[in-house]
Amino acid sequence: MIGRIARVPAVSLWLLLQILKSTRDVARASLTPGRVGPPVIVRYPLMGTTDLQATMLSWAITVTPSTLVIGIGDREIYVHCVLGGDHDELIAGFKDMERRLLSVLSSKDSPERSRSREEGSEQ
Amino acid sequence: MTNIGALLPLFAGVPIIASAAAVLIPFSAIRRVLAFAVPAASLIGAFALLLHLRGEAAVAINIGSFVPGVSIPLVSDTFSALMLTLCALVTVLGVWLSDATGDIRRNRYFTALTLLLLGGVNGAMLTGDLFNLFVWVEVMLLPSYALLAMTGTKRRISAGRLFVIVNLVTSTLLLAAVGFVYGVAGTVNLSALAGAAREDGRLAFALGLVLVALCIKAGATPVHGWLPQTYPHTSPGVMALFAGLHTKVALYAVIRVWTVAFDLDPSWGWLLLAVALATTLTGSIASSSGSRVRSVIAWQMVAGVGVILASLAVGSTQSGIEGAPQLAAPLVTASLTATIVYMIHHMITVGGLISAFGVMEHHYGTVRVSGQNSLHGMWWRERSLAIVAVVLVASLIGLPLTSGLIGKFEVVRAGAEAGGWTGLIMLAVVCLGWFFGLIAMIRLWRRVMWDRGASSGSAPEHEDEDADDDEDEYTDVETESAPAPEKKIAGIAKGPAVVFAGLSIAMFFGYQPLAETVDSAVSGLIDTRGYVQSVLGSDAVEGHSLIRPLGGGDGPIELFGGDASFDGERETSK
Amino acid sequence: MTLLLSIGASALATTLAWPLTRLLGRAAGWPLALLYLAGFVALLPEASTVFGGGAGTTATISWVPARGWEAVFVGEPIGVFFALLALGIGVIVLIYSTAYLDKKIPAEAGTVPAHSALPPGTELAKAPGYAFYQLITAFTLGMLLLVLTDSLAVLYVGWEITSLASFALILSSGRPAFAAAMRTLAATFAGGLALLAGIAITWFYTGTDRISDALQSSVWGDNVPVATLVAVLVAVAAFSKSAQWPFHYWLPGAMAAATPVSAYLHAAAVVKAGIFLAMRFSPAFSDLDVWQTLLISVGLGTAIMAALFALQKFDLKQLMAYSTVSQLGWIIAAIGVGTDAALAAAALHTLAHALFKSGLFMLVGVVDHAMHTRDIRDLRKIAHRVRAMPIAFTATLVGAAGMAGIPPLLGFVSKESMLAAFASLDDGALRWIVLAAATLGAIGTFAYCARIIFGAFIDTDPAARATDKASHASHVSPVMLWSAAIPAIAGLPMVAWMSPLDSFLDAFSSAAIPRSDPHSHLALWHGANLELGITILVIGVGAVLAWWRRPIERALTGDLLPFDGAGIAEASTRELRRAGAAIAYLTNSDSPDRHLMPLLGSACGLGILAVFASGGLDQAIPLHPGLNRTSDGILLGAIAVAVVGLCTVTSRIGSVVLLSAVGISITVQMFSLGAPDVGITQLMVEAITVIIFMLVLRKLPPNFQPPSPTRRTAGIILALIVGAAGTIGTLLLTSRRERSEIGTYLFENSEPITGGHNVVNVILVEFRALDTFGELAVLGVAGIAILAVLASLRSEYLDPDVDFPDMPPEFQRRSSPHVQRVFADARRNTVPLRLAARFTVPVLLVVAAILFWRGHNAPGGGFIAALVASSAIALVYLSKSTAQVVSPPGRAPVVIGAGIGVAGLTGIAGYLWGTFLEPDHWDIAGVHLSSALIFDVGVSLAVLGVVLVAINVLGTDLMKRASQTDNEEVKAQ
Amino acid sequence: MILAFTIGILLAGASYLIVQRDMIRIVFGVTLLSHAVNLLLLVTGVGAWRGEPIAGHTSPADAADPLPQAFVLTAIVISMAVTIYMCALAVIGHNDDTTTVPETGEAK
Amino acid sequence: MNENPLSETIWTDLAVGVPAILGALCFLTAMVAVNRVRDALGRTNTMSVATGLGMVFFILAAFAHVTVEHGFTWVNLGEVLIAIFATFFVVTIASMTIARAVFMSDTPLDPDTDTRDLDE
Amino acid sequence: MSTLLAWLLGAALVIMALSLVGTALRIVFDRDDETRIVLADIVYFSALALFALFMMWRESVVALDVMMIGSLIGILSTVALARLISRGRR
Ligand code: NA
Ligand code: NA
Repeated sequence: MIGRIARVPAVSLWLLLQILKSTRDVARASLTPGRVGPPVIVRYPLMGTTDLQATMLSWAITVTPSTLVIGIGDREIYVHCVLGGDHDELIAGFKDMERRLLSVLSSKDSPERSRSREEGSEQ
Repeated sequence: MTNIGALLPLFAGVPIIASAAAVLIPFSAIRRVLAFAVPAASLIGAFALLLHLRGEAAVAINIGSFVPGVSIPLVSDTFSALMLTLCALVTVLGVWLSDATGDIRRNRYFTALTLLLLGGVNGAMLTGDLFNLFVWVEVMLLPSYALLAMTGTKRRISAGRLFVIVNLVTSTLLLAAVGFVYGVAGTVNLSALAGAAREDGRLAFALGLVLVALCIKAGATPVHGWLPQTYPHTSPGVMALFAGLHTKVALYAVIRVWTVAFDLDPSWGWLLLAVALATTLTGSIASSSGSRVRSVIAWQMVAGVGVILASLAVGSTQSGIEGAPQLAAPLVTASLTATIVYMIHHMITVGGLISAFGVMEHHYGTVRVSGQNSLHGMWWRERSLAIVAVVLVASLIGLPLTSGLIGKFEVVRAGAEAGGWTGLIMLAVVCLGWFFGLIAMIRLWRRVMWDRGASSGSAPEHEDEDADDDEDEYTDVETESAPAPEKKIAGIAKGPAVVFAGLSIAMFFGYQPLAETVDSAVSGLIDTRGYVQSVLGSDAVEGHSLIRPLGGGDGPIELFGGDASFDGERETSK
Repeated sequence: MTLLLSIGASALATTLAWPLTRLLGRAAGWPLALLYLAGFVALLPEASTVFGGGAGTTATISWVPARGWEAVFVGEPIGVFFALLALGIGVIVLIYSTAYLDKKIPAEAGTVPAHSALPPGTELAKAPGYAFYQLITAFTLGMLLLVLTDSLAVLYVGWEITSLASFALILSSGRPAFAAAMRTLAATFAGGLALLAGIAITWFYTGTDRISDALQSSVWGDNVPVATLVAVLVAVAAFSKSAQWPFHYWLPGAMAAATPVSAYLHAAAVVKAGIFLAMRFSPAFSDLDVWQTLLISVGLGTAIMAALFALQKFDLKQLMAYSTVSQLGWIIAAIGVGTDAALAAAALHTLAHALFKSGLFMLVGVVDHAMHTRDIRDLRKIAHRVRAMPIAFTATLVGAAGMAGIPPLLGFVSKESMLAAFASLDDGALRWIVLAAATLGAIGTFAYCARIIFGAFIDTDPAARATDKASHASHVSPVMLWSAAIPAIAGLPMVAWMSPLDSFLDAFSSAAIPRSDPHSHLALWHGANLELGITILVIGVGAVLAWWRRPIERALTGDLLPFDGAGIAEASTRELRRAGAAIAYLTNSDSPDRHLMPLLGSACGLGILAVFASGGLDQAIPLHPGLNRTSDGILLGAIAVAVVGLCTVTSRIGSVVLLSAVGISITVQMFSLGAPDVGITQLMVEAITVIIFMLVLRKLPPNFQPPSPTRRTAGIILALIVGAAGTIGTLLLTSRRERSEIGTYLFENSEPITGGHNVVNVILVEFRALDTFGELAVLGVAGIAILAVLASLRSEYLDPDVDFPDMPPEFQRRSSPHVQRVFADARRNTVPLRLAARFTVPVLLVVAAILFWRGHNAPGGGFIAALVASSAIALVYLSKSTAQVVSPPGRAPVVIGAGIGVAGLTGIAGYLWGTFLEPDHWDIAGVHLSSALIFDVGVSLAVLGVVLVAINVLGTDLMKRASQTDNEEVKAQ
Repeated sequence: MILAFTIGILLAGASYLIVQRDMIRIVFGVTLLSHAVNLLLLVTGVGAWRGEPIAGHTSPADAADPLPQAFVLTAIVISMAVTIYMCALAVIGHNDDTTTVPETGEAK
Repeated sequence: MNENPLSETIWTDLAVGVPAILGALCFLTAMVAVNRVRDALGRTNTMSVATGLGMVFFILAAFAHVTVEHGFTWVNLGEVLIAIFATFFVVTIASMTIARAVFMSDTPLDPDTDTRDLDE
Repeated sequence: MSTLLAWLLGAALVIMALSLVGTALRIVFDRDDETRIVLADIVYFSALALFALFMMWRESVVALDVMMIGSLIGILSTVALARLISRGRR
């Protein structure tokens, strides 16, 4: 528990960084000539199981400029990425993000954390 | 309590609290009792106030007992007490009519809305503050929006929309005008504005805009159309309430502002007169058409408003008079007398007509003057009520033994006092209006009273008229699509009409006490010092200008005639 | 006193008429006649005084002392004469009625079924119902008031009563009489208004309500325009009553009434009221050219015209009616001549006419009763009528001869006098024209009189001669016969006894022409003079015409004039209706534009007038310096763009967005004007209203209807005008003064007086708590209003069941079924929202509580707090996955009621320590508390209540369920 | 004075909208109208002084006139009440065209 | 009112001014981006630059300003934290609601959008 | 207020005004309701930002209150407008 709380600043900082980076990307894409995008809509299978986990991930994705959660299913979310990008890279990015969030949002021995560890090690 | 004025807020407060109670109380019987009891109490209170005011020019209360001029004053002189009495009376009778036609029983919130309406009316009649007047007008209007849209014909929603929009825009205009008054004068206290419109052209314009808004609310040309377009679509009881209260509140306020702030300014009288005469003609001519019984009456309301305003305006039309109250005293007196008397007469008569015809409409389930499924044969079927209606029709066109003749005499006296072309034109137009009114009433009489409809064997006369009638029946719950009921109108339902007609006749024979009261009201309107001093204290200087233009470096002007209480401490009236 | 006795007798008769009729049926006429007789007798002493040249008595009944309106009655020759006439003829008519009316009086007039089947023109009302005596006595009373009063007000009252009574009498004849009754009313009412105007002007210029004083005023001589105007008005009034051109049309129409009514109308009452008026006002106008010209030309013109009409008619009553019109024309013309002799002649003819005409009318009734017809064409089919009705024939002959002016009857004497009056005119040419016209009229009179005699009694169709139908004549009661015959033949003995009339006429004419010294000398023989010559000429030519009556009758068939009065009246009524419909059409729309355009127009119009016409706007006062800020400019730009967009977008959603843009800019502007409370309130109101708009717009079409080019153009013009007016108005009427003293006072004294630092809030709950009280009532009742209106509608209309649209096709196209399912899952997809709400709602509520508490000292207070709390409620509503009510059914009105009640009772509680709504302050445990805080609770409750109602009713199917289930509990919402 | 023009533009837009057919447009027009009047009321306090009228926080020389602000508060709330009511009227029958009569019935 | 102003230095100016400028730039970026992307979904996506990030900058600027002018108070800090929470968290979640509504509407997507995940 | 801060705030104001007007024009000229609703959010927060800027020039006792309340209720209009797009569907 204490460990999870201790991770909050780090995760927050990381998220802030993501936001700033992505803001820079959006600014660059829209302030320079050439096409913005093309966008891609990605189905991302959730690792987390609780409402809170899904909500927090969706929020984190959405608060990051250029990505936006447009729908939430039982075990999946749909993300609109305006700047486009490679499908699998995007999935991987979200997975990274979810893993970080889960490190705060769920206990070490919870199934989603273990699944996130497994999937992380696969990569 | 030494200051009887301290009780004035109850005229508005009690109905509003009772309205809240009516919202909360789940028992319809108690709500019904409230619906009658509160207006009756208001009537008694107003009458007591009227009696009290025989010894005093005016009573007032500065709400919250703050410094005069800062507080909102409620103030009553004979004129407002008279109007309060009449409005309460009309409300009692209107509620009676609504009860007889089932409005109260069918609508859970009818009582609450009606009582709030009464509270707003009373507040508007008592307030001595222009912004507060706006608030009371809104208090009066909001329940009216609902009352109009929840009772009556199928077109009531459409009419309700129109009513809301026009009244709302007018209220906003009123608010803007009040804003301008504050923008120029730095106060909206009517007593502080006494005579101010005559002294400052910009203030005259701002207050003129107030008058425009009020005239629109009263139904003056060219913004008269909403009235006949909406009133006939509500139920008879509600229309009786509206007819007696709404336009009259507006007229009351017009008279108040005109006498206090404009001091009957001759330089604007001609404009008011032109508007008034146009209103008279418009209303009376248009009342000869109309496919619904109550739209004819509604147009007559417009005409009546014209006559009332014309009576008021004609008192201010003699140009070149300095200090009108002194020099043209007979004219001003006659004019204000005519205004008030005709207004009283009109409240009674129109209320009665709506009651009489409304009960017929309700009972026989149709509102139409002609064509298939029209209201007809009332003379043969409902003789006693028809006779009452005849009395009221006679009253409307000013025939003897009714209040109509009294009103007519007073109006004519005002026109005669004015003399010259102004008086002549005013007399001519008003007489024409009455004549057209007669023609309209003849048509109503023939169609509603005399024609026996298709059942008499012969085809109804003048089938060619009213080809443009729109289809709308009075879809009352009990009588919907039912043929003429075998049962005749119950005696209790005729009550309001009978009382109104009785009042009209009583006003003819017993005009003397009313005339004395009106005289006292008029003297209060001419000499506004009593009104002003009751609000601002006895030191207040009449007609003292509040306007302090930029660069007018002659020191601060004493706001309220040097009232010492202005330096901070709350004045206690205890 | 005798005057009052006489009027009293008549009033008593009016009062007793109804019960007597119920009691005695038609025999009620006898006691009533007795009362009339009493009234007549009571008047005789007065008559003998005034006709003897003495001064009459005066009696006053108080009416409205405050106005100086008193019922003053005066014995004065003209009035007394007409009063005697009314009562005297009244006695005879009442007696006649006892036999004429049906034995069994029906309860209702005009309900006799047979009437509706009768051809037009047939007499309808032998059974006029209970009202008959009632109305005819009221009629007399009105006449007595009119002629005996010395008060202009009472004169008018009497005048209108006679109008009303005659209208009612005609009307009571039944349905077909309706049009005639209405024409009568319209004509006499119009005349009445002319009289009223005349009275008003007289009143003003003479300064008195007394007729006698007014007539002696010097105004009539000094101020010719005024005198002329009043003369014309009085003449018009007199013409209308006396059925002179152009009002002549109503009288013959009135023949639908019962015979006694006709007789009375024509002989003694309504039409004589006009004569009376002309005579009574004669002292004022006799020197006026316009009076003379008008009366003579209209009188004689009417006389000739009516004579022609009379020659044309077959219905004896109609013929009689036109004869009346023509005889009255003579009298009017004579009054117009204006000399004492002329007035005397007019009076004499009035008397003679009253006698012979009432008799003749009743005799027509007798003929009708006996022969069951009064149409000349039908009568001609009945032989031996003279033999059947000898007395009636004799009386009719005498009466008609009197009307024709044949010596030695009273009618001859009066006609000679009138001719003499015409001959005495100064102006040569005029004199001859008048005489020629009079001769023509007299010839016509002679001819139609002959037509009456021959038509009623003598002429018989050849085919009918052999039969003996007259023997089938019904029995006519002697009462009826003799009461009809006596006045008709009264002219004969009177001639033998004329000298008493001389003094009457002298008194009369000196009353009418004050400056004269008349010496009347009535006689049958005045020597061979012009008048006699005319009479001989008239009789000669008249006899020829009488001989040629059949050819003339044929020649005159058809319309004599291209139009008739009734037609004109009808056409003008139609035109009036058309004008009325046109006026009504202008505003006959529930669409607000028709009403709002003039509304805004008049407001701007006043502005234009104020600026250009009055010059009252003093522009020398400069604008206050330092009014502008950068922010104003930026916001102006934003607002301008948004407003223009709002006016042009056709999408409803787009316009909500733009409206919000305007709203939020306004909010910032309010903050920048230093109005934090206002700004926060506006911010909250914006948030709440957007939700309301959403709830409403989702049920409305996605796009507005594109305005028609006209509407668009009109709108743009209106917008430009109103916008300019608003700008100019603001520039002229604001920001040109120093601080208002009230504002300064409030700022400086709020804290010392109330302990509150936030001046605006202190104003709201203390200084101007009454405004706030009214405002919260408005707010609360808005919720009640919604409930009340929607509860009065059926659900299928309120919220029609439209098939909830399927998922948008584009969405379906781009998504697989699985994806569609995922997106359509509202519960799952609103999870984040609910989570957010779970955090936000408590925060909002705490914020609301703080704002409520601190309101007195910092921006906040009841309104703002309640609005913040409302937004929490709205958030709860929005974040749910299904549309659910946010408060239990029936709760919202309770909240509203409680809110208004709490505020109101706080007001009442003010009486405990002061007056209504007076605040009080307490320090409880070191905390400053104010009664204003309780008041503010009421304010908050009202706000909450209305938001609850709005969301529950507009946002859920609460009302629909209520009306479908008839669940009272739900319905209470 | 810039605000006069703001008021003018709001009034112009309001006038245009309130003479349109659709009730909702009219409601929007009325909303603009009340914005205009609310601004007008604030302007009547003379826009040269814009200090927030909080005693003890703002100097009297700088403070805005508090009375018009109280007026505006009252007016805002009233127009919110009426706006809500008008919206309820507009939605009846799912028809807000003021040139036609909405299909309505009466309660049983 | 806690009146404990900080002394104004260039650092206080920057503490107020820089977040303000940054916030304004966020809004500008959002405006441009919103104009550049081709569908409503894209606009929903890019606007969070302004509503999320830009607003936070402005809130910080305001907080800095108030603190500089009147001194630090815990109440102010609490208000600022609530405000940041509201814009950063709540408003972002609200934009997901919009995004879903936009996606479920008839609005066409940018035709170049890669939507293969939707076809499964 | 120091010159530097005035310049900074002035620049911020100009940028905000630009983006506000740009957004507003886009709302007016875009035919697409969904875009309009998205932009409405930007306008709303632009107004709050403008308020923040203005209040830095002129004292306001409610500066942070408004930022807080404005942010808290921002969700209301956003969700309400989203519901408009979906015509009430949740
Ligand atoms: Na994003
Ligand atoms: Na308003």
